[in-house]
Amino acid sequence: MRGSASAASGRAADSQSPMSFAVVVFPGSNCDRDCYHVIREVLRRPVCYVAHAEPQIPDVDCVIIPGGFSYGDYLRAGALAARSPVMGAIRDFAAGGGLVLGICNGFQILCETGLLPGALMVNTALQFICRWVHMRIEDVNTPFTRDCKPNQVLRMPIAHYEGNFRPPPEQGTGSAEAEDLFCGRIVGRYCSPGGEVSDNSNPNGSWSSVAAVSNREGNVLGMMPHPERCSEHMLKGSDGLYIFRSLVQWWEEDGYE
Amino acid sequence: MEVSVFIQLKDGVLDPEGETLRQSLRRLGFHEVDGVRVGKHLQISLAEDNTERARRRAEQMCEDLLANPVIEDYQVRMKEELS
Amino acid sequence: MEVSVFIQLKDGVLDPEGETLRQSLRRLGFHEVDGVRVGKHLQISLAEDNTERARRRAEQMCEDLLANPVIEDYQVRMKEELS
Amino acid sequence: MSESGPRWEKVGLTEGEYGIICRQLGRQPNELELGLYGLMWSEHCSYKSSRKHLASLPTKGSQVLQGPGENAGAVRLAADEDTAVVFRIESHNHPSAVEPVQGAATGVGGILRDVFAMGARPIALFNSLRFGNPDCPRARYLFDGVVRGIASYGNCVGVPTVGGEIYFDEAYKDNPLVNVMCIGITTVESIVRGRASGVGNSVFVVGAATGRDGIHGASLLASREFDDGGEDMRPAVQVGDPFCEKLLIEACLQLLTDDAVVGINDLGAAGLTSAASETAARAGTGIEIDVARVPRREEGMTPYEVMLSESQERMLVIVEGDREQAIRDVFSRWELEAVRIGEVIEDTVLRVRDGEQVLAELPVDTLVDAAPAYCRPAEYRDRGSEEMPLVDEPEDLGAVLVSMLGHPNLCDRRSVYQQFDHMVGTNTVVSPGADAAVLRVKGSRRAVAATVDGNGMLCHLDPARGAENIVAEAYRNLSAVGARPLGLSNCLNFASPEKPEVMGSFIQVVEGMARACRKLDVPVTGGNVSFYNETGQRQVYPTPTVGMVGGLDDVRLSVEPGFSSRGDLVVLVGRSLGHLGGSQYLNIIHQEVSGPVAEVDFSLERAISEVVRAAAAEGLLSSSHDVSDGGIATALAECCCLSPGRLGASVVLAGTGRSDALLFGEEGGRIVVSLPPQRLPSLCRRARKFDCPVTVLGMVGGKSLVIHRQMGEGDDISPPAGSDSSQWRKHLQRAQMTAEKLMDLPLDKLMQVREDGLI
Ligand SMILES: Nc1ncnc2c1ncn2[C@@H]1O[C@H](COP(=O)(O)OP(=O)(O)O)[C@@H](O)[C@H]1O
Ligand SMILES: [Mg+2]
Repeated sequence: MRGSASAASGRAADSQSPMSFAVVVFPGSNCDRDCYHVIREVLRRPVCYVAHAEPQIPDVDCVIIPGGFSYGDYLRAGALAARSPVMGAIRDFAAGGGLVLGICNGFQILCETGLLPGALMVNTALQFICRWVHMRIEDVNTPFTRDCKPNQVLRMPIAHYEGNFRPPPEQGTGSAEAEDLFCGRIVGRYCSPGGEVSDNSNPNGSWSSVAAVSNREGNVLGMMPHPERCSEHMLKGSDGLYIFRSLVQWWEEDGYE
Repeated sequence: MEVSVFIQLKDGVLDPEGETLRQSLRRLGFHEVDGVRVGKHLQISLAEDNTERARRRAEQMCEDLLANPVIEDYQVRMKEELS
Repeated sequence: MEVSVFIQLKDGVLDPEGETLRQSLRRLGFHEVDGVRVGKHLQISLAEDNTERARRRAEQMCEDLLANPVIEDYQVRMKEELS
Repeated sequence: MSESGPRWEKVGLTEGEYGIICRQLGRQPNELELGLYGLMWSEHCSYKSSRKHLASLPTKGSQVLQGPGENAGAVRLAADEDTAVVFRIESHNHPSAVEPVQGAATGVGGILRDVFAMGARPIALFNSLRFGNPDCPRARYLFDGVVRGIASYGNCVGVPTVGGEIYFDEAYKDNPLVNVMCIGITTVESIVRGRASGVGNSVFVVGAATGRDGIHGASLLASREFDDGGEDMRPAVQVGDPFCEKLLIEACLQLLTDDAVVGINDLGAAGLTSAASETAARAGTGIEIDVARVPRREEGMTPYEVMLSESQERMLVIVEGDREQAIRDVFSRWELEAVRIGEVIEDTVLRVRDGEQVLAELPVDTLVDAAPAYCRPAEYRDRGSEEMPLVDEPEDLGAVLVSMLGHPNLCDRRSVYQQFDHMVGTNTVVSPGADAAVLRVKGSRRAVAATVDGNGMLCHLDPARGAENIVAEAYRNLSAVGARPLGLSNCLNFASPEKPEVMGSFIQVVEGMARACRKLDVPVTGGNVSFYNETGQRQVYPTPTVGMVGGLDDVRLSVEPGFSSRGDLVVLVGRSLGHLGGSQYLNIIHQEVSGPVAEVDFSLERAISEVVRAAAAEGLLSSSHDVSDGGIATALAECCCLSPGRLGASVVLAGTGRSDALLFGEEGGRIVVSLPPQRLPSLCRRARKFDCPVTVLGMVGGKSLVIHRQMGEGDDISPPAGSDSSQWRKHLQRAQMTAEKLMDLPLDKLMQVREDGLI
């Protein structure tokens, strides 16, 4: 995986400048400013916005696709944004090993683009849900989770109408083998505060309680919980920093190799 | 030319909205309801006179945008086919 | 018996989703798209053999629950009517 | 709107009003002109029944940056900072009764536009809702639809919905009330006014295209009785497009960083007509509009329809003549339309053209200011003499508390506010569930707090005192989180003003509100009146709602209602009197909406607020929660249920009289706080300074809520100065030993019934 993230690491190796970020802005994105704020004011790293219509992305180390209602989430959440010019550039960026983090609507967009497997359907309760949940980290070998301990439970908010994850149909039987077959990696699952995964702690009906998924290579992550909403103590929780700190650490240490 | 596009969840994909409607209908006394599947129906007006070309374009729209092949199937119907 | 129910916004009622889709389709190169209206298509399976009774029940469901008469119209079609 | 009959009736005017119009014009208005008058002189737009009375509300204060009259009011957050808080509350009752989802959604859209029209970025939304009893299917349908509508719009535009209130009562069965408030932030210098200044400047309409939405809609609907509604109103239903609104917000805020913009106004009720004539009136200019240039969504619209349309997501922008390209550039970046439809002119008229042809030309002041202000006949009921109903005191008061906590009027609102994104923007420091929401101001240590409160039942029993209680409650809710109240905006929901008893209660409500605002020093920066909330024989209660905003100097020192530490003392700041008149206890348990309404002790309200605010600012408090609906027993139960660590408490209440009154009495002037025992002396010092009673009630801990009542006179449990914590423990133990246990309720059960109340 490290090898495949070489585009980012290549850049890092020959410059001593700090890890840099871009936040994509689609018409209707609404967590763009929140992500920007965390990168700039909390992580204190350089960050810029990239507009949906840009055919290219600036020379950064990580691209964040923020939450919101891109194009009103009309047709399907993320469907229209997935077809905008900037996504072509992000696809290339990801193919070169660049780090891409999709949060909430960003996750939906990544699925619609095909950068992540599966689809996000409407919550089983047919309601928008905004509340704190717990997510168990299932895979610490990604740049997004390397600061976490195996099975660590993070407390984070969700806020979505379409977070009910479905794997591609051929893998959707729900059995253990099917999970093995799943062509991405399950990085986080909804769980109880104690870390137990069950239907009771699954807020939206997601297959296998999936809350966060990465591609096989691990450089593209989609997650429904919002780390940018819990990266400051004042906001009643700072577990989101595990995600952001993982990224920075990965880049500063492993990224140099 | 008017084209109707139907988009529905693939068989086997859980349909929370359909399931909720089924339950609500039964609760309202429609006990004969066995199942409900919810799909989309898009009516598209095209500046195109040729039926076949219109159909092909609409299919292309489905492939490119309107349907998500992971979970959905689509069908294109020309206006006249719908009685 | 399978019944299809179509629910669409009344004429003149703003359809933001349709309008956004129209613009997006044009941006994707489908310049011939003049307009899009988005509606729902429900497929209902009924434990009922009589076509007329099934139709009447489906209409009743639209009145009672499925359609919002303030802004929506509905149409009921029996399976065989749809080619 | 009847088809036959005199021409004025078709546009909802009276013969007398028609006469005034002819006199002022010196001629008869043509069809279009008459239509414009009908709109501008409707109750909804002209406030003709309420204007005279509203003048008595106090609007002055050193912090006030913008009082009533603009799109929204504004206050300065703190004397030494240039942050301006812009806010407004408005009703969308009638549209929500016709189509709850879209009615509520477009209500949210409208109030947002009012706020960003002032140049402020919207940072929070609130709502105040009233429905019939939720077990009635129609009421449930309206309730679910309204909640869905608020969620669908607010969530999509990315403005968090952080607070509100919901009550259910038969009085609202046919006429639900949907009031929404928006708060925005900007700097003092960046506030923009809705003014069409500068002759020759261009007038743009930006955003969505114009359709037939709302024709004969909001303004006329809300200006007459609402019974034959139904069928013919249907095409009038406005559908909201929150996606378009989001783009409009971003585009307008970006635009306003450019000084080419002279004025901006939303297109709300009465659409172009109202926006054009009001911006001109404020600037003392005129406006000429060419309806042919207005982008349309539908074919065959008449000029009248274009001028009347209430299509959503549109704004009127006035720009310096030579800077039009700048406007177009900004809007095209956001993929929105911006079309020049006219210009500012010297003659103080609204001139409507269709291409070359002039269709209407009316003096602006006759449209905006000249509608008659009525002093409608008013009948005052003498409510002071309202008798206390005779009810038996229930045997099991614990069971009473349980049923109250599970009642839709008092239960947990989580199932509602979980459907609202209340965190987007990452400013929400105190979330829904507390007495007031607190939002940080990025780039400052300060925070904004806000609450909405209303109470129709109290105003039904005694309009003036009811209104006083509402203002006091909002004031207290802000103080409870540690905030200093800065200003309020109100929304007055009433039945038909043509009925003398309705008019009487309206006048008394305004008087009560004015008195409370003076006594508590809270200026009114705006408001909204919604009349004709009645159908057939059923009228809504007189239901004023207030939205009050406040400031905190240090966001980290906000306080929340849930108990937080075992061993903390539970202290009552203020005094219990056991006043049951108009209480939820009588309503829920005894089905009585009756009794005299408690008098507000304004000096006590000020004192408890000062004490709690000062204590919060010093970091003394672990928790703080005001006593309101359901009395002190309910407040204590909420402190337990909202406790992050699920902590119970054991308390002793003292007082004479009936136990039910002691537990469930609803007089104001009380805040329950908790704090570590060693901080009690500091709190007491504060209290003495403001001459405010404080009483130690008990201690936080355990897994249940235990309430005792002190027998006879007993020990005096108000705290002696300088006593240390070990004394307190003994003192409390002694008090409990001699007291009678009224209830011992496991927390799990309380939380469960509270959660199930709305499901
Ligand atoms: N419709 C609503 N939307 C959002 N929050 C709500 C709504 N109704 C109630 N709440 C929240 O639930 C909590 C309890 O409401 P309420 O009992 O009315 O508070 P209070 O009595 O302190 O005024 C408050 O924090 C309030 O903001
Ligand atoms: Mg309160």
